[in-house]
Amino acid sequence: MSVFITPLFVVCVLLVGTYFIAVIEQLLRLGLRSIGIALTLPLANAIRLLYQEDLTPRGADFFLFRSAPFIALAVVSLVALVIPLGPTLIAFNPSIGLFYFIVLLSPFVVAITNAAWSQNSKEGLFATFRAAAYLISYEVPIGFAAIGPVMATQSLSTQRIVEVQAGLWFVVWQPLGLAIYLIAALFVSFRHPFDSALAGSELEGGAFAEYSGGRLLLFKIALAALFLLLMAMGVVLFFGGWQGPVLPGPLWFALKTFALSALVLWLAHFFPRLRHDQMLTLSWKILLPASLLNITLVGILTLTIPVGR
Amino acid sequence: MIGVQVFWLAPLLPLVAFGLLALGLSRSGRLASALAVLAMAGSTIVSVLGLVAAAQGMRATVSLPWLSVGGRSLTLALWLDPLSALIATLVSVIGFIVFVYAASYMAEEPLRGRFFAEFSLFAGSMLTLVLAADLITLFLAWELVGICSYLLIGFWFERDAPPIAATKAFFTTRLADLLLLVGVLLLVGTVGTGRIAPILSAVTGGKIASNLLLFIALLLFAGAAGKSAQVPFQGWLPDAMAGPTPVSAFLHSATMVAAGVFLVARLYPLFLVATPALQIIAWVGVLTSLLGGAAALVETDLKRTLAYSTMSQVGLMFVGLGSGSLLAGVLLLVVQALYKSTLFLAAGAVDRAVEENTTFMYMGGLLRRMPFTAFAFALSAAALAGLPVTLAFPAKDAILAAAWYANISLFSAALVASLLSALYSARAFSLVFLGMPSPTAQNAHEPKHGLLVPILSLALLVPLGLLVNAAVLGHPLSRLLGGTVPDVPMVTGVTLVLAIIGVVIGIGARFIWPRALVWPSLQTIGPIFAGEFGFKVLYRLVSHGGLGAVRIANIVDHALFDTLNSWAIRGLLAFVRACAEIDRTLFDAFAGVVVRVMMTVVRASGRIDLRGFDTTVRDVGQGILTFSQRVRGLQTGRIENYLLFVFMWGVGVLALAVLVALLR
Amino acid sequence: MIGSGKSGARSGLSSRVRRRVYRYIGIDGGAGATLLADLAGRNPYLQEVPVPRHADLLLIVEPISQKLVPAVITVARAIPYPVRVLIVGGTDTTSFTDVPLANLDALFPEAQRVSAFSCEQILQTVFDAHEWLDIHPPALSELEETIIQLPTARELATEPAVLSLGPLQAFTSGPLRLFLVCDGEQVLSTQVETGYASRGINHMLVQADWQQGLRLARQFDPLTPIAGQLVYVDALEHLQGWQPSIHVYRCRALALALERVQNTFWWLVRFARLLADSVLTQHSYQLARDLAALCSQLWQRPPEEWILPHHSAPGVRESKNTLAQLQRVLRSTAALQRYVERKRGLALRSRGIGILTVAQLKRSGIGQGPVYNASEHGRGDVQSRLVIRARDAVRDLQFAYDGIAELAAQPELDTDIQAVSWDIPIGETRTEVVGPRGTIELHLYHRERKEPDGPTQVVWKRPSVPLLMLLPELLAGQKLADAEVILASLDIAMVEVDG
Amino acid sequence: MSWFTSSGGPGLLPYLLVGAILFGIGVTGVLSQRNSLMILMSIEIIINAAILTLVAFWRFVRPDQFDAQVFVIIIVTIAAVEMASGLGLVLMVFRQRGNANVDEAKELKQ
Amino acid sequence: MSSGLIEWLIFLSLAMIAIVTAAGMIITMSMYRAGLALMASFVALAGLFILLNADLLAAIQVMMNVGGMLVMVLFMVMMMMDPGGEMMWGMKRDMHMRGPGALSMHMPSGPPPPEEQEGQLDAGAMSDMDVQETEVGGHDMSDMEMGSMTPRQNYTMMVDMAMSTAQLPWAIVLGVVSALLLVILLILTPWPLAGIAPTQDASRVVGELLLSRYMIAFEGAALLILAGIAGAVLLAKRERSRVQTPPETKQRGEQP
Repeated sequence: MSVFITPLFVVCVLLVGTYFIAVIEQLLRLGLRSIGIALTLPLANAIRLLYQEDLTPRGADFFLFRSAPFIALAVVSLVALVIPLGPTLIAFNPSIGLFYFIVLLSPFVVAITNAAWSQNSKEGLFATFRAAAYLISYEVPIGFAAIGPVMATQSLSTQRIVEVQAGLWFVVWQPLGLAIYLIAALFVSFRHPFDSALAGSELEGGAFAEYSGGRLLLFKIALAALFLLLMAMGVVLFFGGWQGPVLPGPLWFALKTFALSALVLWLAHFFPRLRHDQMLTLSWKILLPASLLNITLVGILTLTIPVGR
Repeated sequence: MIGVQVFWLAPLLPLVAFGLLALGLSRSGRLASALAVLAMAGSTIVSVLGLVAAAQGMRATVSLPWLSVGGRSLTLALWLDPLSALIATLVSVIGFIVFVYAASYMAEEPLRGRFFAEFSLFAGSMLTLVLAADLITLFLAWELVGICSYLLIGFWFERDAPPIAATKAFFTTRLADLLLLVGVLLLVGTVGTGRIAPILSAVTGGKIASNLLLFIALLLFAGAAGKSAQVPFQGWLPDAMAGPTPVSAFLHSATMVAAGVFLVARLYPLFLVATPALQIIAWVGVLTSLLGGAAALVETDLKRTLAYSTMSQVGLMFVGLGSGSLLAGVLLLVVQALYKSTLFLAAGAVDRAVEENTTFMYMGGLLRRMPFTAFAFALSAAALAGLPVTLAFPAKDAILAAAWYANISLFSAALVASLLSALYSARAFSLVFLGMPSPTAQNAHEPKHGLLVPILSLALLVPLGLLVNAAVLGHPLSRLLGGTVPDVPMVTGVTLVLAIIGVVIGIGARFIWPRALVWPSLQTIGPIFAGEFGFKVLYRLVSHGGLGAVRIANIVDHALFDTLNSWAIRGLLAFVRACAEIDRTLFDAFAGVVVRVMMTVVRASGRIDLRGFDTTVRDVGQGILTFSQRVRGLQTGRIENYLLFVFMWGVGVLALAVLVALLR
Repeated sequence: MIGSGKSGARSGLSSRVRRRVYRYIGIDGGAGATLLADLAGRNPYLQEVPVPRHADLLLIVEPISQKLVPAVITVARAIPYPVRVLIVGGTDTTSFTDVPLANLDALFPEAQRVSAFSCEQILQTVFDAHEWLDIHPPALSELEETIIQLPTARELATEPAVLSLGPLQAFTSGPLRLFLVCDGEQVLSTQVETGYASRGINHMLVQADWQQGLRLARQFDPLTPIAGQLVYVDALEHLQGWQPSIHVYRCRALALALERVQNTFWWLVRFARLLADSVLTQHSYQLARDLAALCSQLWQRPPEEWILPHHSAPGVRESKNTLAQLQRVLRSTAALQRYVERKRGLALRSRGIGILTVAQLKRSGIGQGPVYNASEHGRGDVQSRLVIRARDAVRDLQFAYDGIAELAAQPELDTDIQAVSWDIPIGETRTEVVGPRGTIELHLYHRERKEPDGPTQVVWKRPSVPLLMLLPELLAGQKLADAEVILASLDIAMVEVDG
Repeated sequence: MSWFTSSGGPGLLPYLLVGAILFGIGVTGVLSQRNSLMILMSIEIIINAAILTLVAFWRFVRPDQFDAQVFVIIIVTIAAVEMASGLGLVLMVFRQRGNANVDEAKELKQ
Repeated sequence: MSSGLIEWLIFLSLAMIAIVTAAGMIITMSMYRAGLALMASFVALAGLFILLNADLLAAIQVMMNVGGMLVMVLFMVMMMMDPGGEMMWGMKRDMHMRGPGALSMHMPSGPPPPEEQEGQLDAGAMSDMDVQETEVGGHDMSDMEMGSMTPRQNYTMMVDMAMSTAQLPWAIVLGVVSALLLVILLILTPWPLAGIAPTQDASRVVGELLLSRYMIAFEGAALLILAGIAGAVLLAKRERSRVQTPPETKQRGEQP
């Protein structure tokens, strides 16, 4: 029975999480003093979007245009399954959970590119190219950054990774990995400094330029959820997942996740939006070598000091 | 004793330095040179410690499993034993001094970061070679040394001469290394392990058939001859002067040419068992020595003269080794390293002094202008000549004595060789430093301290060696390496007399023919020796063989594959055309026949219902015509159609398989 | 954390929940750049969106020229149902008689209207209007095509992409249309199409008597009314041969400096929004708001009333408070300048792009103004333009601070001479005033009297024009994402160009 | 037949059939397509048919030995390389003549 | 409902998807759709792998191919001169996205109809066609309606848009034949079946195999990748695209 309940639970958690992500964003925009507005505004926005008509532009690739947000949502909810919320609270625990997680990131980009392509405009086309280029360029660093904990754990199962960190969180001795992971995560989820495929004003909104109403809302939810999930995976990989002294596991997990996402969003909002070629340079010339270095360091540490096992 | 634990650092430090430089530190030349010098200093200290430890009779081995694929496991192993410790010390000490020299010699070089990277790699690989406890390791280091020599000789690749010289050296040694590789593999294969100690014990234990052993020994010696420029592989050595002076200094003294001698010394028991090989070594050595000495006597270029002198000295070493005395050979190796590097460094200083000119005609009378250099040069030239001031004297003496014991004709030849060495060293000194100064030599002056200090220190090592050896410890080398230095008083006297005579003649000649670069008495035979003794063709072949091979490969590639392709396509076209032809002739004709016959029949039976026949006939004819059209259309010259044919063929094969399966 | 979005959201939580969110897209006919920049930060419930698809409220700032109408209709049709339209018409469009402007009320009869030019009124109208009528935008009429000369596919080896930005620009104040011919992400060539904001002022200034002339001069660039007015007044006084008192001079200079600073701030707000640099946005937005508040209550009478020919100037109001505020603004402006100079993140995006050499500028006849200074003193790239503007702002504020202190010290001597309606004497003059974008020059020729009496010929030398001419060679070879940044860094005012 | 079902589920043969059909489709694509990139993609289909067959054999013939999976991984890698270099080639062709259609590459004929 | 039955259902649906999408890739007109179809086919194959308890391979399949196909698609979109990929650059989508045109067009058979003097439209003219900008954003070539074209134009357009060569029928025949032969062969051959299911954790075993027994192959593959990268870069590298001088800008509202 729990086979059906846990996914449901996961999806609900996902929705709540996205709401909080939106709240954090509003807070960063409006300042801490207007917390009330920040709390209400996302809901108001959502309602507004639901009321709106959703248009399909002339000459759009009808099928792709309509299906794109649903693909995105489906991918996100599939990704969510392997996140261990508690000692037993995990919807789907394959032996290659982490690999599964990272693999499923690319179909999300497919959804974005579909959305961008199908709207039959040049802006959309540029957005398509950019999104695809980003896919290639961040998959490598994020994978390498995630390999660090795997090397320490010698297992790809997310649950196992969390269990190993009972004593010592990996962030303590893999800070570089964490940094790379977080940057790449912003990259993956098209977040602020890296959102030139979605919000570059030269592309008038890029991939979502033609979306309106409910589908736009779906896309926004999917994006926020993806970011949340990446942060959750970051907590799993580096911050010991649901491990914590007094409180129950899921609560710890939620706290860590939200704290991490708030921190990351806050740090990100200090930067202006990067240009696409700067993003690619960052990924290939900085993140990639850094992640290789990280792997080397972690390997040495794992072999010399038996942290991890 | 710390030397035992850390001796493996000796090769490692320069290699690490190389790694760092290669990783991009070589951007700033200053940093690069500092790093390289530091590394060499460190390895000097380490190897001296190791030598001390070895002198106290300690042995050590470190090994590092490399890869264990296919059952057999290869290990990289270093060990510390008297010979390796001695040579390692030699290499690192001379290396250190040469590095210091190079640091100021190359100061203006824009690319000296690269230079020092390669130079450290050179030193590191030589040290690895010396300390190798494993033939595989030794061979790897051997190849590394070859590569480095290539890189360093061709360092000024934008000039004309260096690249050719580098290619020549590379391919000549490569030719020899091929033989060496065969030998090593044979040895390892027969004995079953790469470790040197067990191999030697196996050899001395007579585990290997003697003729196979002889074969192996010859192969190994061929490799050694290649590295240390023995006949017939000596041609690359004089040309290698095209490289920067520190390179020649290092390469002639302690590293490259020493490698061959070292290899023979390292595996000496093996050669001892294979006696004929030993004799061959001796004769090759003496031949080389004579040729080199003679060539040095008529050479008009300072550095080339020194190069030929190296040839002759190394030849003498092989004489020593070949005539059964390990000690004599190694002794001369050590000493020659000391004074030969001094000579080269001094030569470099002289070149700088006379505006980068290396032929004698630009020199002369430098004695007053650069006395310190002259002193250093004189000291080491005397050693080269075999005058008794230096350690060189006992060394040569020992070699000659060994030759005397071995074979009288060998001894006489060696005697001539040593006389020659006395002659050319005196000649070189007098041509450079005595007599009338040439215009370029007018305003020559002492080099800057960065160059002078290393020269002098090395020069001082030369007589120091004698004291250390003879007076203080009394043949520590013999104690270190075991065995005794052969010593015959008569021979000693003869050698001394010959050396003095040679020097006197050499210096006197300068005053008899003050203008002559080559003594008139040698003018006639000069050309014979000046070149490469008729081996020119061989070297041309070898050195240009490299490029030639590539070109040939290209040609073959083009010829073979292009023709193949074109044939294939042409064949396909021909096939298609044939099809077309066939049906154009056969089918059409056939169709025509059929039609005509039918028409006659129809006409004949005009009464019968025309339409049925008519239509059928027209259909048949039409069908055949269209078919022939279709088949003619096959010959389109389009890729996809040919693809179609290919796949048709594949499907045919598949159908065949199905048939087979059905029949079974 | 500077509390933007306060003023709109004062009322309690309950009303907030009841209140609906509006996502508007603003169409700026040329006059409304400042207004829109201000409005975007006022109230979180009224959000600006870059894309019409995401909007549900269309905010049009008059005047809208005929040429802009198709674009307006396109945008209106792109907005998903339900669509609302709000027309902001502060300026008297009636006075522009020469070129027929768009009659928006005919286009959108159901639209709401705000006749004032202030954010408060707009917010009030938007939030209190409970009965919005649904808009049925008219069908697109026949549009004239623009033929672009493209590099052929041969010399590109790929397909050229023609990206058309505008005519509704976020990067210039006022509408401008750009055709960027891109090879991938690289701009190969640019074609500029102007004339979307033309109101024909140049024609009307001729045969306008001096009151109308003053009003038109104020309208000439709505973003810098004082500068326009001042240059015209100087011209008149020069023709008349009057010498205003030193006090008047000082007051005029003060007003001008403050206006310059204000323009810089609002430009900076737009620029920072373009870069999505939220820190810079909030900082500059707060500064702009504070300075605007300060200026509104600085003078005893608003400048356009006393900057008249041969008028005397009023003093400043309660000096202590103003001085303290000005001091604060000055300090945080200095902080802003440091931020702009030091911030690495900003430099990432703005350094080394859009470089203009002094020679280039000289060639196209630019010898002054912030862009020129940036090229002369700095590297001439976008960042140096930012820095130079910030420095100028600090300098101007310092100047204003000293001047106001002095004024406050002196007793005010406001003997108001009533301007008798005289006419423009025969003659010719050329005057110039340093505006926020460079020196504005006015040539007034007046040959013979006629009815209605106005100058024979009026020629404005406008700093934005040569910059616009420079644009194609500046953008060629730039990255697509940089093109807009460069364009914005030039701070071109299209109204000024089109006139 | 025992290789048609295994323990109730689909056995070896169904997978092999799917592989065969995919192979046929791939062949059709390779032969019919006009655009060289489409041809590359059809080749991808063929490769994947082969992979499917390989995995099916692994599962039903030697499930205890994982060599097949290693082969699959290497095949996928090599397919990727092939794709990359193929794209490079096509790009060259495209640069030389304005399009990447095979039926306009007739140099063999002339 | 037994697990075997469920497995059958899943298998059938996945196989259906894989085959149909693979066929669709060949059939469809739009390059992008073709790429997506191939992607879908790969993903379905991954599903089949999971059915065959090869989860690792499934994951690898998705990872390698989704990304790869995306790049592929981009290349196609970039360099398809034929309108199938060019639609973005200003052709009316409905022309081939809706109705019968959605399927790929074939080479028109038979000789081309005679030329008209006026208003003839060959490929060159077509590529000039999208030069004209008409409105903000989307583009429209209303004069390219299928109906409103002379036979000659229609023919040339068919030739330009044709996705398949003239030898399509041969290809289909060959494909079908080869598939049939394979099927027969498969049915005829007796396979040695092992009635056991895999037990170990694939990822671990495969990893160990890759680094022990197949290390040479592994290194070889790595080398191959390196070579591939280098070669691809070398082939695809192109000299900096020169930026030619911008065209004259026409300035309205400019009085002398």
